[in-house]
Amino acid sequence: MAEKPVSEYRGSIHQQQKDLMLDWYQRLDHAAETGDPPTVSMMISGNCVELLEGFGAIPQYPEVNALQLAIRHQSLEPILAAEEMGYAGDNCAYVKADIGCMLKGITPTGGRLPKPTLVLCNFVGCNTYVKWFEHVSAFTGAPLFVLDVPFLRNDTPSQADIDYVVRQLKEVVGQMEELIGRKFDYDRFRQSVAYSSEVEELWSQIKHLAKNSPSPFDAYFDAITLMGPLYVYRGKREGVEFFRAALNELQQKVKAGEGVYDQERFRVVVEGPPPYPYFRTFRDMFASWKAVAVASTYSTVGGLWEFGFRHDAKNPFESVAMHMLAQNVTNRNYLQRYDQIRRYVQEWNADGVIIHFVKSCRLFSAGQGDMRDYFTKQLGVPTLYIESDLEDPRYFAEAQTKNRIDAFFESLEHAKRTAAHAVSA
Amino acid sequence: MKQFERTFDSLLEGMQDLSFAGVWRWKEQHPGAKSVAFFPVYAPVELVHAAGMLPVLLSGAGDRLDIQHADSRFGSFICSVIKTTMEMAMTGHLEPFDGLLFSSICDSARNLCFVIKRNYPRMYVDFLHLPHSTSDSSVEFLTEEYRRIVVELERMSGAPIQPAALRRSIALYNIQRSLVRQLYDLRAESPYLLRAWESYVLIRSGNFMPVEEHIEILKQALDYLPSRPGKKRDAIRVVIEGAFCEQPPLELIRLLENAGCDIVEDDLAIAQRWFTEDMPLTDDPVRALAESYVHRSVYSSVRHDFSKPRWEGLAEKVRDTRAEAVIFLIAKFCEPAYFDFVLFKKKVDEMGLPHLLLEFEEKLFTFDRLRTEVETFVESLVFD
Amino acid sequence: MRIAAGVDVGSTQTKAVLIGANGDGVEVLSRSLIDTGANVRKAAEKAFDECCQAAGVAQADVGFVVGTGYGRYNISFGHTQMTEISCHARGAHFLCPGTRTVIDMGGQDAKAIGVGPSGEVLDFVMNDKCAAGTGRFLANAAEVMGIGLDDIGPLSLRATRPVKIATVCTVFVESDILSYLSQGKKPEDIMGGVHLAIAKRTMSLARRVNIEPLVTMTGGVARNIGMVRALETVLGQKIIVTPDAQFMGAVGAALFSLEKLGESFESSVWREHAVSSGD
Amino acid sequence: MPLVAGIDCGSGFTKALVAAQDAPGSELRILGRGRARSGINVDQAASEALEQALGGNSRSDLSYIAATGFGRYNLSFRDIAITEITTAARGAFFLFPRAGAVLDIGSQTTRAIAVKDNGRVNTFKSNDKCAAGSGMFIARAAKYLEVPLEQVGDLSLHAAHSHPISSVCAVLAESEIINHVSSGVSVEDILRGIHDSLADRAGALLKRVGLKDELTFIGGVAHQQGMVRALEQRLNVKVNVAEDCEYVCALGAAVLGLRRLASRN
Ligand SMILES: Nc1ncnc2c1ncn2[C@@H]1O[C@H](COP(=O)(O)OP(=O)(O)O)[C@@H](O)[C@H]1O
Ligand SMILES: Nc1ncnc2c1ncn2[C@@H]1O[C@H](COP(=O)(O)OP(=O)(O)O)[C@@H](O)[C@H]1O
Ligand code: SF4
Ligand code: SF4
Ligand code: SF4
Repeated sequence: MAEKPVSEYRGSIHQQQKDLMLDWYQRLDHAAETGDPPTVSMMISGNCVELLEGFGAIPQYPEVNALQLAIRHQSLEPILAAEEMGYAGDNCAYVKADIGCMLKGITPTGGRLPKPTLVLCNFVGCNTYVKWFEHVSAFTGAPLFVLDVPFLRNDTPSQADIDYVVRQLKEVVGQMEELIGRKFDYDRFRQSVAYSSEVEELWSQIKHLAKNSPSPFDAYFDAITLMGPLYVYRGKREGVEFFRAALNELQQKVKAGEGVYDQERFRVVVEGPPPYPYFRTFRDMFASWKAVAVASTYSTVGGLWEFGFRHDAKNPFESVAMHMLAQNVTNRNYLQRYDQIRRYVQEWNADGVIIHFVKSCRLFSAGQGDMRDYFTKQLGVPTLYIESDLEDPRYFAEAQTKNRIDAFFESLEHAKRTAAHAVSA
Repeated sequence: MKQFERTFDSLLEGMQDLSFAGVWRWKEQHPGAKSVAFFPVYAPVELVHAAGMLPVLLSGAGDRLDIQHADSRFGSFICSVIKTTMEMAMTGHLEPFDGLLFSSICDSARNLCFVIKRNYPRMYVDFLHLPHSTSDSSVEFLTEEYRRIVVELERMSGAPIQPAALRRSIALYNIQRSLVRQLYDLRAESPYLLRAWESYVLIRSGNFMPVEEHIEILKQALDYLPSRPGKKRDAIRVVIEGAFCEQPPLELIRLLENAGCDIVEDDLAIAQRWFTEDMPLTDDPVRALAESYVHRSVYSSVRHDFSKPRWEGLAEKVRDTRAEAVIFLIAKFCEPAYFDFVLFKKKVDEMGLPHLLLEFEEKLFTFDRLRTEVETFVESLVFD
Repeated sequence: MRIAAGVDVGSTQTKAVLIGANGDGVEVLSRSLIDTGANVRKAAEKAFDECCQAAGVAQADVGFVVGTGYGRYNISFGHTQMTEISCHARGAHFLCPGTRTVIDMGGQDAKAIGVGPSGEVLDFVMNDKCAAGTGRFLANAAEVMGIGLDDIGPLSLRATRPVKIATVCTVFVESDILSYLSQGKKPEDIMGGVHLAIAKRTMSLARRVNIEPLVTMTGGVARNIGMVRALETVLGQKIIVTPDAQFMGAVGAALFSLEKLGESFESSVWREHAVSSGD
Repeated sequence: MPLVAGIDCGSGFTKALVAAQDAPGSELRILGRGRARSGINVDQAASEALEQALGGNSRSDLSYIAATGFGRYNLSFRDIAITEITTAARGAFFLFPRAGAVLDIGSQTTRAIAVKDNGRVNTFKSNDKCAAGSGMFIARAAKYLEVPLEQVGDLSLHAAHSHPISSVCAVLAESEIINHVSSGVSVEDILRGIHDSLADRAGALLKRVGLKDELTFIGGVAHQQGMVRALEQRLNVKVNVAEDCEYVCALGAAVLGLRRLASRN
């Protein structure tokens, strides 16, 4: 058997991101022991991590824990534990894995996790978030604050929407002052917002590098590696340094004409979260066709920056509100997502779209059939639709998934060959 | 009595009529007037009414429409009300409506809103963000959100909504809600006079006719029912929880009753009992509407009030109606209901109350398995 | 004459086809059909062997073999593999020129394929992780009712009041059928109901691709006239079925083999891919 | 001495059991059992089964007939109809009063029942609409592997390893089984793998209703020793199997029938 094409990018930033994340976990472990620094549970999507900087607090992301668990093939046990308690087979498995860990005393990260000082539900589109954090709060007794972010009904948020979120952000600050017993450091907050905008600029440039052919990195699989620091270190100097190094390294690759594969065959846009329990297997299915993701919607869960948005230190609260309201994929409406993908296909020059339906997540998946319809029928973009889950290993059918991916690339290959044929004839 | 049965049959027919003949008739009688359909759970029908339009509930097609197209838009693991509603759209069943209103109940319903918007670009399709929290800033926000809807409605009707008209609408709906409350009280007191499936039809059918008509019907029913012949039966008193959005087949509600349950409380047709008190008639009725939503509405799995947990709401319901058991009746794939079940169950267990979880879909042709489960449940409570 | 083969190792049945090409054109030389059974590798060998014998061709003279179907990686003698999706599209394009949509119903799955003017796959969908509403569903129903597989289709056509089938589970459909039988429902109405239920299910899947005429049905279930008619009714369109419907995947595979022999296009990706995923 | 009959009108077979109580308050005594293919006519199958169960007694000696099972409402000569879940719990409790949970794996359903310490049902859970994990799954696998159903239990018991089945679908699992066979996995190992995965599924159901250290296993699949072992090992509980496990529901029906009779008199 010949060697499998290797797709994974292993530059020095890979190690750097590992170190950064390890450091974070150690700080959480320390907080579990000593209560310092204070921690706030928050959701990745539309997070307002800059606010925490104003208190010297650090975030905990249950989603990050859940996905770590799944990648390490350890998600089934806590999922089953949660189902024994009454969670349904069809509830979001992220929640089940998280709650299951809590009940079973499993620590997904290896280290301990502190009881959060505040459970801050930044509701941005996902209704499951509200339930999830309500349950966490009910089971741990940690105080809960629901930051209600109006869903984006139109293309841009209204002034009423922005005012509403800003008011609530200030309420959160008030509540944290009480809980943490420290005054909010506005200057530090503003500094953090400034760091964020730098990180965002760098990250956006990185994303645009994928417009090169070959693309220096995979904007789905590799992007996920870079997303950890994006959420945890966005509002920090370390974050700026990390992303500067990442941009540098990838720019070097572009200069040298290096891509993910020695010969890039297909460029695709991927919609939907990955099947973490089969992350490697899934990636290999793309690698065997030398297909690279040049863009993905999942990498914009935390924030959507490649189209220009930056946090703004001059209007820190408003820009945080704006980010939560309009600049992350989950709080944007479905049609805006279609448009985002359409732009990727056109501007990043992709051959097709791959829609990964995950049963856990209705936010992403409800209506993906229509999305598929839009791309195949209205735009004529080849689109593949596959189903599995992002956390629950019971929903991954390897042979079927592979069959579909093979068939999809076979058809793209065929189309390319006929096109080439038509030109030469 | 004959009169009641006759009215009842026509109500049943009206509420199951996918051609919405009643809506067409109303539009004929009111030339130029519009009709706006709203997806469950709650919608500010008062605004629609005050705009001179007919608000109509849009909640799937039950087992009356085969799904042939919608599956291609909404895949696996999505509840059936989403799919049948999509199917209705794709098969021309939404023609009678000039607008559709969705709200922030769950992710599936939200995405449905935008999918329909894409496929029917000429229709007014809007999404209402109902706040997930209960602070004063939520009232502030919701007032603005309602004003946004008001502007849209005014644009459609071509005439402004006068505060006086809105107050009149609110007053009417206050009457309707108070009659519905009376009906529930009657049922909880004497379940043998009014079966749950009957009261369900009486109430739910109000979503498909002008509120003025519905008020008359409710009044007549309340006049007649206390004198209705009927005798107490040996049954357990149960509360039904979880069917706030997608509705179970009528057959299933009857099945529960036939298996020996007196349903003394439920969250079916919850939108028609949304406010715990009459809405005040103030100078700023839009604000009153928003305030009532935030501070004076019932608990529900799709409304979040963190000052009072929903499970306490359920506990109160149980106590108020002296129920002996809770049946969780949950639509398959309804995530809000699934999540709440966990915390509800915890509470109900603490109260030492027996409970049963049943999942349903709009389309059920054979009820054998469900019947067995309900009967077993009843048997476990009555056999010694 | 160049001779090429396609072997379609299905979950239920294994099909092999030999085709030959000379200056005048391409023709199907022979076909064989056997049950896949427990030993996939053997089934493939046997089908190929029978096919060669039927055509009177020595195996060594077959220039190229493409394997397809769910057992394609178990073919010991195949030169490369392709998915059945590409093969069905290709076969239908060849045997039913003008095909724009393929509905393939096999033993354990159902697919719909959008086909381009040169036989390329534009789009496809398949059922998932559940054998509900597949050929097996029909086979089971036939077994429960004690009717031969060949007869269920014609029987279903006589239905006047088809029953409603609630379950889609291939296994549980048995009890639905039994309970209808015990209610005294007529066999044709039950079978009519079964066919209609599957047709609706299949069409709701198929509607995800652009269903454009000509619609060609392939796979073993295409031999069931009742199913073809039921699909036509639900779709409201004529469906083309050729006697070779069940062999369509194998025919497509054989055509790809022939292309390989002629090396008409540069297509190294196949081989590379085949190596990387086979064992 | 009143005679009662419990009749379990199952989808495959109808089972009847006749019992007597010699004196009020005394133990119930089983007089006979009978079994007949259910077929289309419930009354007919029930009469046939009942005839065998009556032994020497006559139908007119019966004071009470309790029907249970899928076809319970179709039995015209019943005094009462009780669900098979209630009767399963009663029957199991009668036989093994210390077991707090009952697992019933029949051809179509898998059910877990938590039983209170008076034999009443506490909670229960059934599998849903999917044949994965039911007796039918095994029956089909046996057919594919060409082993008689009666030997499945033994074969699995003698497996050296457990070869897992990953497919969740009873139908699609067949191709997986075929694959295993063709790659040389022994029939024993495959069967054991099936039993193990069924035990895991059953375990998940059982844990949802509450499982302590003892379990009574009923339904046709309880005939399979291999399944019993799989349950014991994977769930780490004591598993009781009644010798005539398919009569447990009929027994439960008879027990309840007797009680109704007593309360009537
Ligand atoms: N004569 C026939 N009449 C009706 N159906 C048939 C007939 N022969 C085969 N079939 C159906 O075709 C199915 C096999 O189709 P096929 O396309 O060969 O499937 P696969 O490729 O999955 O093995 C069988 O399950 C059976 O239901
Ligand atoms: N003698 C036996 N040996 C092994 N397995 C058996 C035996 N009899 C029945 N079974 C298993 O039990 C299942 C039937 O269980 P049963 O409880 O009789 O079903 P039901 O009551 O639902 O008809 C069969 O599918 C088979 O797997
Ligand atoms: S539903 Fe989706 S977005 Fe929401 S928590 Fe689950 S995976 Fe995340
Ligand atoms: S039934 Fe539940 S999941 Fe479905 S639309 Fe209603 S709230 Fe959403
Ligand atoms: S429902 Fe039936 S056909 Fe579908 S997965 Fe389950 S066993 Fe297989």
